[in-house]
Amino acid sequence: MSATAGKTPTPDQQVEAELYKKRQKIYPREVHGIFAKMRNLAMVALLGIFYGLPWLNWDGHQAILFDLPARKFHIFGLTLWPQDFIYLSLLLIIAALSLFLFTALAGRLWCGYACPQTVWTEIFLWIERKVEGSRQQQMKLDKQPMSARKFRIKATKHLIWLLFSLWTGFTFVGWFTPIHELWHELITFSLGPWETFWILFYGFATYGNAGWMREQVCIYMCPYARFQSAMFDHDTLLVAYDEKRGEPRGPRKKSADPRELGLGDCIDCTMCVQVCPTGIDIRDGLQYQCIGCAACIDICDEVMDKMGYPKGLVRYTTERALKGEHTHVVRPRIIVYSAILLFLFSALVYAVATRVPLELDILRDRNTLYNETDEGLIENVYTLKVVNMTDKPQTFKLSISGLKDAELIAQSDEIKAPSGEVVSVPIRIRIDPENLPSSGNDIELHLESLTQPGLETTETGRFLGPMPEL
Amino acid sequence: MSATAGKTPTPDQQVEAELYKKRQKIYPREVHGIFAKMRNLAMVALLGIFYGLPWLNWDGHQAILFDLPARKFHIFGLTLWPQDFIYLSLLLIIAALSLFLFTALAGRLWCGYACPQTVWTEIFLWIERKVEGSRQQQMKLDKQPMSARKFRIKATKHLIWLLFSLWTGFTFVGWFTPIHELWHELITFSLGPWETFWILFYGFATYGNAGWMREQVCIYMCPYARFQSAMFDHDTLLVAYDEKRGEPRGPRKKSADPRELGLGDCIDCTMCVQVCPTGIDIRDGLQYQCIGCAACIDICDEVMDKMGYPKGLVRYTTERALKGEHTHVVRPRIIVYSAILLFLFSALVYAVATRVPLELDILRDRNTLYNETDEGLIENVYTLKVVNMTDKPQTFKLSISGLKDAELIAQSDEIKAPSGEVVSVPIRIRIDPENLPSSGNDIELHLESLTQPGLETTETGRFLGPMPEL
Amino acid sequence: MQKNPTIYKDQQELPTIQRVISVLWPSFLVASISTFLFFAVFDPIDLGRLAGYPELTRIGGYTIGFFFFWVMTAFSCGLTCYFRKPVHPPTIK
Amino acid sequence: MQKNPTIYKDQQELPTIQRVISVLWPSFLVASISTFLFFAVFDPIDLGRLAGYPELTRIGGYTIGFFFFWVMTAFSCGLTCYFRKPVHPPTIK
Repeated sequence: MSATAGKTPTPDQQVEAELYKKRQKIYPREVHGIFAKMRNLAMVALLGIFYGLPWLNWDGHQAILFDLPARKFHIFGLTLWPQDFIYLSLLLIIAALSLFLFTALAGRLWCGYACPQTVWTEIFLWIERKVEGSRQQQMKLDKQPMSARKFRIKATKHLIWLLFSLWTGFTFVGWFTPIHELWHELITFSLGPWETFWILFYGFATYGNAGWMREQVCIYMCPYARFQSAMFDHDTLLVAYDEKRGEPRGPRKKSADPRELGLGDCIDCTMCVQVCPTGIDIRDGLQYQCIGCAACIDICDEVMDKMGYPKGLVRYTTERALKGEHTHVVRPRIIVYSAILLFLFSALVYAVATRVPLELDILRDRNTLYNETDEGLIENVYTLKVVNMTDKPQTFKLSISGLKDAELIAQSDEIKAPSGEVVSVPIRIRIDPENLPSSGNDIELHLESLTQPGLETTETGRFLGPMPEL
Repeated sequence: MSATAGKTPTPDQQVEAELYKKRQKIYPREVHGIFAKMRNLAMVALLGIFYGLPWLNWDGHQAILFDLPARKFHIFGLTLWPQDFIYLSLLLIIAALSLFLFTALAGRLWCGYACPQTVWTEIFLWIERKVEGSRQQQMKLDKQPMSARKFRIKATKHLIWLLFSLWTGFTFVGWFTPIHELWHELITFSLGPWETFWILFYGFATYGNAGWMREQVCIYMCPYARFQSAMFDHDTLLVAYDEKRGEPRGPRKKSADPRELGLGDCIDCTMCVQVCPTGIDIRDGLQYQCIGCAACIDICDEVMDKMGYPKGLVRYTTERALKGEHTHVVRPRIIVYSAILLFLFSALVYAVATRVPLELDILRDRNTLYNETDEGLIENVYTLKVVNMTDKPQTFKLSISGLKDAELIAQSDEIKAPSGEVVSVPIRIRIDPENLPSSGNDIELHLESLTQPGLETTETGRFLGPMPEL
Repeated sequence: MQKNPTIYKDQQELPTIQRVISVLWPSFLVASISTFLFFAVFDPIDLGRLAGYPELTRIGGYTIGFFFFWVMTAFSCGLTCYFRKPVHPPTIK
Repeated sequence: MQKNPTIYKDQQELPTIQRVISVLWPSFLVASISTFLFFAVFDPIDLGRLAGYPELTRIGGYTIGFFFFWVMTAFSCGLTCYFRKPVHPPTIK
């Protein structure tokens, strides 16, 4: 974000006054147009996913469920256990990096179209408009003293907001605890105290953030907004006012020729300010508060159309393009981000694809190195930890290899492990000392599911014995 | 701290410059006198306690040992377990409140005489003086360019500091883990990694705080210094310069009569500034940085003596006394603090005195209300939790009362509990339904030590049965 | 607005909403991360049993853990604001 | 010193030592309190066993716990400073 020459240098006092001024409520005017349509589409799609997806079932269970009470995550056919922690971490890193890449390419498009704060504020604004009417009607209503009518309208709005928020809270909890059961508990008034708490907590957060805080969340709370400028460069897509074309701004008759009047294309109708959800004037240059939602583009294009001027006085562009240069999409930082992303994503896919939902740990008994049996065999004692990370109970068969005539002694021939549980199995291995090449030898334990063919794993352990006599 | 008329109003610029200035090293001049003696006495006593007490044994174990590895605290004859958490919390609250009371009475006497930061800084300053010489010699040395001699002196100082710090770290860890064992591990080079880490960590903290940070710890880190002004009033003891007597300050011959010269008693020798460990000028009025150490009192008294003037130009006094009024020691806040302290202290003494180092919890089996045996008796199943908080293993005898002919069935007649452990004991109680007055009855379980007579406790549980037939 | 604000005053004049957010919000974020990391290792059921509350549910354990972390981090964020206040001007008059 | 310092600059000009202390010191204090409270309830030996490190000593457990708390609280204190920076003046020029 390099210097764009400001027409009126703002004195420090004004800046400070700006910093400290009491927040004034912003009444964004409703806007129609291509970007508004895209925004609405994104909103409907994202809200649809949020509210709808938890209800979708897959193979007998909730398709996507970060099942906290059961400590396992279902993502369609895949079930992750706490042991799979690394996948989730990887996924979060990929998500963060994608946002970086996206920001370098398209600026704050994320903010304007996909950020939950924007999406929920949009739906709350939509409710507000349905109940209170247009921008003018809302401003008029707020200026009126309290009356029965005003109270009724305000109460209606807040009631709808609250119900919607509670439903949001319910859905949110439904991502983390089976939603069908939750629904059943809700309608039978048997919701657990903790579930109730989190529904209310998240519901209250939604109501507060989308109903009251709104753009203040972006300004004071969003960490992304604060460092995104570091990811901007001259080739980043942003919403900008074409100063060269627009200035000097000023009102005029539709029939008048602006050139004759010495005016630019901006008719100073302030519509771009009225539609802005964060209440800024895009004509002042690129601003920290601009979330790139393009409401000002839509409305300005409409005005330009009416005036018979070409569209695009406010438009998506880049700093380079504004200067009349060519915009480079492929540039070093894009390549670096993409490469890292591609690598991480491949790693994730590979890891998930080759993941064996079975773990075998071999723990040697720490108290003795080895025993000698009455028959002169060398015995080692182990505890095996078998983790069954599949969705079904499994029966496993254990076998041994690596040393000749090794004898495996366990309580039972088969190891039964319930779904998602860790089973401890004490075992003994006995070997004739003649078959031990040295005092420390590798043995291999092989675990194979009898229930689910192909589910198997091999782990190497140490077998200790006396120094071989030469 | 009410307004004391300042002679020269400080311009904002000067205040800001003061705030931002780079810290300059303070070289406090050595001072002798009554308060210096008291300070040295306090220093020797406190360091003696810190370094000596862990080596003291009592009844076969370290007298005071907050034994973290064993999770029990020994305070002479008393042993506290995690279950006794409340005593320690109470003790900490009492300590904090005592500090409040003390501050209201005597201002920052704590800071000047007893605060670990002051005590360790004093000993580090003492070492510095022994190695580098007097204030003048230190300042001269620091101004010199690096030389073999300077390097040798500095290296010696830091080496002594570091050794002393490491010994401090060792002693610190010795308060929390048996110091004799720790010493043995140290001299056999078999210290555990965690113990080594904490010795280094605390040693480094001592070296940094007492060697380098010094008064900055008081200014930036001490939370007490920041709110202590709230506990000050006009009757609080503080170090003050008697402005009325001292001003106008100025140098003069010893033989001269100050009255004739139009001077006060202050000869402006700046000795009070040179001895101050936080580098302030006490003649500027009461200051945030003043830790009430009275070094300036000692030196000024010495100067006054030499000049043949009465002592006390700088002295311990109160704001009220400075104004010529009478100081009230007993005042509402003192009474309130004392009353709360007395109450908490009594509570602690009572709680410790009546403490039975034995706990019995009765947990009912949650799956069934009651069983009926073949003989027609009503049976309830419980799990008892017995916590032996004495230093010795105990054998307990369990008996029952409260209901007629109640039969107690346990695996063994006696319950053996090792020192400091929780033992779970499953028991059954059988009663003839004729002896049950109602469907829910109280029964009393009585636990009595066979090992240590007098160690006993009684707990009440619920015994459930059928509704009695009338 | 006062004309020649000292630094001390300036900090006080951050919008109230920002001052509240700067304490509660970072602590909320860090408490969430802590909860995620902590309970990836420990099962609240096990912890509940150790602490003597065998009937604690997992959701309950997560909630208690989260709020323990949040209270602690918010407290330490609050203290940071306290310790960032410029020290009083050298002389109290 | 600059003549007409903006608030943003002012905060930057706190002594470095105070800025470092204001992040590391309150978090240290709160981490100590957290460690005290947490391990009054849980025995690190039990936790080590749950986490799959049965050979962890108590001192080791306390240390890991303390540093986990300290890193978390220090991180959140650092974020507080970040979120307390005044937002950029409305117009970026």
